[in-house]
Amino acid sequence: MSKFTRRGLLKSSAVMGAGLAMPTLITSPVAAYTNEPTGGSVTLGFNVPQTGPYADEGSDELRAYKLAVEHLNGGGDGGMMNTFTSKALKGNGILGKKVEFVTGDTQTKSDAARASAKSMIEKDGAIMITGGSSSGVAVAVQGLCQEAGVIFMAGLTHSNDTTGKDKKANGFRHFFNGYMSGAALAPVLEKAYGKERRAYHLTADYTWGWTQQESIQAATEGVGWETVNNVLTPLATTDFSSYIAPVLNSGADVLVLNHYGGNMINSLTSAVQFGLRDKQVNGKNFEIVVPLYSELMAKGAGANIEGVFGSTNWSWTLGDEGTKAFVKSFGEKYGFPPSNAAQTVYAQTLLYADACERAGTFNPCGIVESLEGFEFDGLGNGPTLYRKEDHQCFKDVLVMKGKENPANEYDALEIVEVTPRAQVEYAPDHPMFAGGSLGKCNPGA
Amino acid sequence: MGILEVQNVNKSFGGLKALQNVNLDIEEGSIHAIIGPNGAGKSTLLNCFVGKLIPDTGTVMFDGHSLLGRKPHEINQIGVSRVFQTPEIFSDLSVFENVLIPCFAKRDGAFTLNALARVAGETDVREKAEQMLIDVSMQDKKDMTASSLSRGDKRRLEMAMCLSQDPKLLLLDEPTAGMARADTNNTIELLAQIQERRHITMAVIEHDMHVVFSLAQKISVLAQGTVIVEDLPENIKGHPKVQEAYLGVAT
Amino acid sequence: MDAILLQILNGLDKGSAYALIALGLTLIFGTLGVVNFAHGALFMLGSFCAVALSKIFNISKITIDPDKVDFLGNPLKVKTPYVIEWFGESTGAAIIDWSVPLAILFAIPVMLLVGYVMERGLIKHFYKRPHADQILVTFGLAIVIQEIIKAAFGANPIPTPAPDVFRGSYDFGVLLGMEANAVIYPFWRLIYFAFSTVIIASVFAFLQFTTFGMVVRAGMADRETVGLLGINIDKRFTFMFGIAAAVAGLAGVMYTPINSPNYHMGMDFLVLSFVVVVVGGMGSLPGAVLAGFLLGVLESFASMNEVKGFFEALYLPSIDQIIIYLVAIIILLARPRGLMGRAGVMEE
Amino acid sequence: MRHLSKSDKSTLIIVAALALLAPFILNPFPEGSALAQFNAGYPDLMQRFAIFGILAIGFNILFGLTGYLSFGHAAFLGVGSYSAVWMFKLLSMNIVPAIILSVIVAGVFSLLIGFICLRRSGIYFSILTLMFAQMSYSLAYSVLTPLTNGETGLQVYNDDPQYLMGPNSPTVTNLFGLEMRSTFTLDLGPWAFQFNFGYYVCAFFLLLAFYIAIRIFRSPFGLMLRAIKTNQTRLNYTGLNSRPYTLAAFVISGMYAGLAGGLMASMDPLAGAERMYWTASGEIVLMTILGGVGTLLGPVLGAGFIKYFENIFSKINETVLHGWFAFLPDGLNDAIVWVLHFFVGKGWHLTLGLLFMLIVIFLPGGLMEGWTRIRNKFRGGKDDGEAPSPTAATTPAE
Repeated sequence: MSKFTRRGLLKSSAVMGAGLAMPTLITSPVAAYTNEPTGGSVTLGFNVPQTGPYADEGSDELRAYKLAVEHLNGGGDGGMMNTFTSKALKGNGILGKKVEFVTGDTQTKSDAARASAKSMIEKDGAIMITGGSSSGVAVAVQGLCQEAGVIFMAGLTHSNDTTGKDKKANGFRHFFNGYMSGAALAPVLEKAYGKERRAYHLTADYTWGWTQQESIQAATEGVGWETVNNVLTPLATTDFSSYIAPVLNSGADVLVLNHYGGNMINSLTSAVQFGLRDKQVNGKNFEIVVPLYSELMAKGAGANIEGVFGSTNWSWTLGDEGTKAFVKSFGEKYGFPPSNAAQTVYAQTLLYADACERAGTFNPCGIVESLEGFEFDGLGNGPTLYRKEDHQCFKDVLVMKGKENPANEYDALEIVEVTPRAQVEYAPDHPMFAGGSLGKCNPGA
Repeated sequence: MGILEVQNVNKSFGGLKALQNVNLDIEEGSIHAIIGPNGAGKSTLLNCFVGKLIPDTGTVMFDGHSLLGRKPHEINQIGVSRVFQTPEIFSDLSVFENVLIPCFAKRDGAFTLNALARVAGETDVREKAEQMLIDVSMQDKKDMTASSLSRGDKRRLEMAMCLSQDPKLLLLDEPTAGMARADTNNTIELLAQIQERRHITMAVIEHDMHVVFSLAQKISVLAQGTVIVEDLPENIKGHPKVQEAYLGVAT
Repeated sequence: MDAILLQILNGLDKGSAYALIALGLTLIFGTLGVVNFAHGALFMLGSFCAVALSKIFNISKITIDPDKVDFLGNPLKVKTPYVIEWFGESTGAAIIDWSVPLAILFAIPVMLLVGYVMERGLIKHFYKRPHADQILVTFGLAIVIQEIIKAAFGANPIPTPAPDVFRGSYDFGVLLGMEANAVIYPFWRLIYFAFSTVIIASVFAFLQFTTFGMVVRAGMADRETVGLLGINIDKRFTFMFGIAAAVAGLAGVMYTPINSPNYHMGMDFLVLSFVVVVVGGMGSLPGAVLAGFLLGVLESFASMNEVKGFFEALYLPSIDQIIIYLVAIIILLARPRGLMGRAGVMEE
Repeated sequence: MRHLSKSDKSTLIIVAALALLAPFILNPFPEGSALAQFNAGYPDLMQRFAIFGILAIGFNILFGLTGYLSFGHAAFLGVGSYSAVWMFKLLSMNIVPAIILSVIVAGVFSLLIGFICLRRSGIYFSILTLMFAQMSYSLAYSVLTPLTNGETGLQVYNDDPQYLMGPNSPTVTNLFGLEMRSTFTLDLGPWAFQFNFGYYVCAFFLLLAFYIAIRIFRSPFGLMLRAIKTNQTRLNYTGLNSRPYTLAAFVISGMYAGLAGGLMASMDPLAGAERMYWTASGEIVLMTILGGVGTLLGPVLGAGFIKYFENIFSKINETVLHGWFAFLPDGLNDAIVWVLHFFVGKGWHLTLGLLFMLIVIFLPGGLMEGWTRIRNKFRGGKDDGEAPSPTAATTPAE
């Protein structure tokens, strides 16, 4: 299968029309919007970390993207396209054009991510960019797409800012955020550990860490907990022992780890090594909470996560039809169940394609219009709304717990509660999301 | 009054007295050799001249300036140039560039932002550098990389670099160390020529008696940290104290 | 009081890791004069010796359990590690449980070999090259080693816990008559500290008291003279490269239970270990060890809430991010060649 | 121009021609073809070639001439970017004030850091610069977030003051109205050549930077810097204090880095803290050594080499590979793709690492030495002053 981009097709036909013998000068026709597809295919850009600490997460996202493209083009068993409430997608690509894709490496760095997104837009003619596994990257690429006039469907990004102060008209987030984690976790924590708790926060010292900590503190204080201390830890920390050591003497009886990825694995491992979970403080068992979980983090932390509460966007262990269909097609293709990062990017791809179909165009402004306020179901998260005001999806949030005796490495987390959507909703002008504005959709060109 | 005056210099390292009450007086325009057996304190004395070591007591005056504790570039700026035991040249640069650098330094003095804008090879400086190479008969090796020169040529180049700054005093630290006989003789000849032509004061610290007696107009003999004899070469030759210091004959 | 005691423990523990890595770096630099940017990768390789061994122990026989189903509804494949098959439930499980300590035995020959091959195959050709070239080639090598490990084991950290008996922590506070839980410290970290101390002491003893070591030390001070005595110093230096690799590897093996190893952990340590070496003074083994412990303790103290609070009051928040660098800069400005460096080493 | 020697003039002209024609040269493969993957002639990458070229040229003035190996140069790049973005936020999207400020700020910053670090030499200097850069990175990522916007990176928001913005001013980066992103596409047969205004702005600065570098290399100042590298003792005994010279070189190369940073922000108005991370500094060192330390053209080549790999090889995925070898029988196709996939896409680091090793082992003088060798083979060994510096080339690998 040789890679024929729509541009190549256009040009070869143009040349034939003009006669092959003479060298011909043709300037590009004026497009209505950036990278308007004119051939028989449409190119999507999958921008995920392929090197660096989140490379495995990136690989998992790529698997899901490939599966989505296969399904969109009518291959495989159709996955969640069959359970999706919108029936606009027909398995013949998008708007009759075959879906092709290009991939890039974000390296989990804003600069590299933008370079790779730019090359997809400028060189490969990508009409939509999606992916990412950190908020810094998501916000940076979202800004770029807004300027370039293409749609950005965010991958894994949990910071409030993505759809808060850094929201953009061309950007959409399916994944949940720090506020939702807090809102979902607090009641479960209250039920499990009681009202009389004193929390000690360790927080990664950068934007995501701060917003998450703020969200969790507000939510837990809302159910009566007290916050003893919040200690900021440098991003580059690998050994958290010196931050963990003073926790036990601080009078706190819960440790909240606002860390992600390698930071979280290391801080949790240290906390367990110090035997915090075997101790009694204030007459209660000492507990640890990790507000944001991912399957890969759970795998990296191993047995240390047993009994630790956290939240995720989705889990393959859910029982709804959409989830079942997705897990089946993913599992049969790759041999293991998908992660929640995989699910969110798969859903984002389908949502984008569906919006194009419903709008009848690839024009970003048309897509923005058809995604804004869009209500759907069947993509694994129950009834979901793409809110018009901030382009954030509202759906149920899962509260998870590390399993005591996992049957295998994919079974490390179990669902404690599916927090209903109503409980995690907030006003668009909530102070944690204040500042910034969507602006106007930009079709570029 | 000499151009370099050393008075009552003492220096000890821990218990070891490296220099004891050293007095020297080097006359302007002369070649003055300082000799002595190994461990006599020659290097220590030299290091006191160039500011690397500060004597415990005593003074080292050059042309009315104290040399004590000065940095190398300051010592050079008041007119002292130095030839090292192993030639210190810019071995990665060409022979011509090696000479060009001291010529520029002589003309422009210390760094100024102005230097940034200047262009290499301005004619007056180039001509001077060419002349310096002719003086040491190295004009044909102008474009060679300095590191590829023979030991003797490296020494010549170093001499040319020192001379291009028109120093008042040239310090020579074993200038023929490690040289073949032919190179040694060439170097002696070169030094003699320079002395004849330019009347530069030279202080030679040397091991090799052949060199010393062919060149020096005055010789100081250093032994166990003190100057035991200071005299004309012909008087040094058979001096019993010198023989004792070198041969270790007990008295 | 208890907080200070805790941070001293922490500092010594961290410091022992820094010291071990810096020791290896200095050994290579001191003997061979090579700046080895791949040293972090050797540390990482050591960790992955432990990971590999635990994976080997977990190689399983797969049987189909027709009564149960997996997540796709297919019959469940049950995995039984061969070691359990062969040695029975309890012995087999114990072997798997003890894979980290056992990996020490596995890592020593592996790392010696890696070190030997690296020196003979690559580093040897770079003795006379500029340090910049050495940095470039060893950095390239580090990337290659990393990427091979990434291709084989993935990018995600792999948990490799210590044996069960070493889990949990020891209550020092009770020992000192304080109340319970005042000063607790994990067993495995105590073992790591003890282990590092023993390794450091052995390296010094080896260099100090064996003839081999004395020749190496003499060679470090003056390579030419030792060569003139008719001793084949190169062979010994190759061996020292192997030793340095093994020291880095052992540091890595023992570190696995503290933090789940991943393929880029070497790079995380690299910058810091160079800072340690330079603060200690290029080429000085005692300097490297001293600086390792010093910076470790310092880092721990800087992360204390009281210290952070004090600096925040001075409008210097997040002092723990930069304290090591700040102190290192001050040391280098006050002492031109670090704590114990010799003149003329890598100053050109 | 009139001060340049003949060979320097021709080098400059060649570089100018290459820069001007880059959209053609970098796009040799027709668009539909399988090899189009290797085309590098799109605006973003061409801009990066020029920007990192400037950075490496500047670094080479310090490292190539004086031999002082700074491991913290990325800090100046970062500082330059931040200042440029602040100018966009405060004034307008015109790149002129942004670039001026970024050069000035980077110059002041490097004067400060250089003043302290240059008290030491050799590896002590390298580690000091490394530590300063790491501190800058850590602080920019966290504490200085109000100034740098931390993790996300500093960017321009709609509600920024932008005091010089008129009602009709462009909202994207521009040079007095000419937008950086405006691109003219020339379709010539199956080829599409993109001429981007931003790229030509970068190319202009590259040429300017290159010209200044030639002037510095050939000036007495440059000679003194080379003298510092080869023998500081002799230079001191020539009556010169080397510190002001090294400091001037450090500041100049810091300003080059600032210019690169300013341009980077001008092409893409976002400044991330990762720009200052030590690996970014390391990358600059690698570019310079890879291209050829102390040569004029080498650093530009090295910069292009690394950026090419980062942007082109990382985008080759298995689907693309399968496409290339589709003509082979299935089994063979899969086997080849399986082998190759370790080296491209997510494995591009591996290829880069292997190439570093190969080049430094077999071409001690970097790419420029390779070039000289090839040329000598054809021309029978004439050298016109662009050979790698002798230090780098004296000892072959074995």
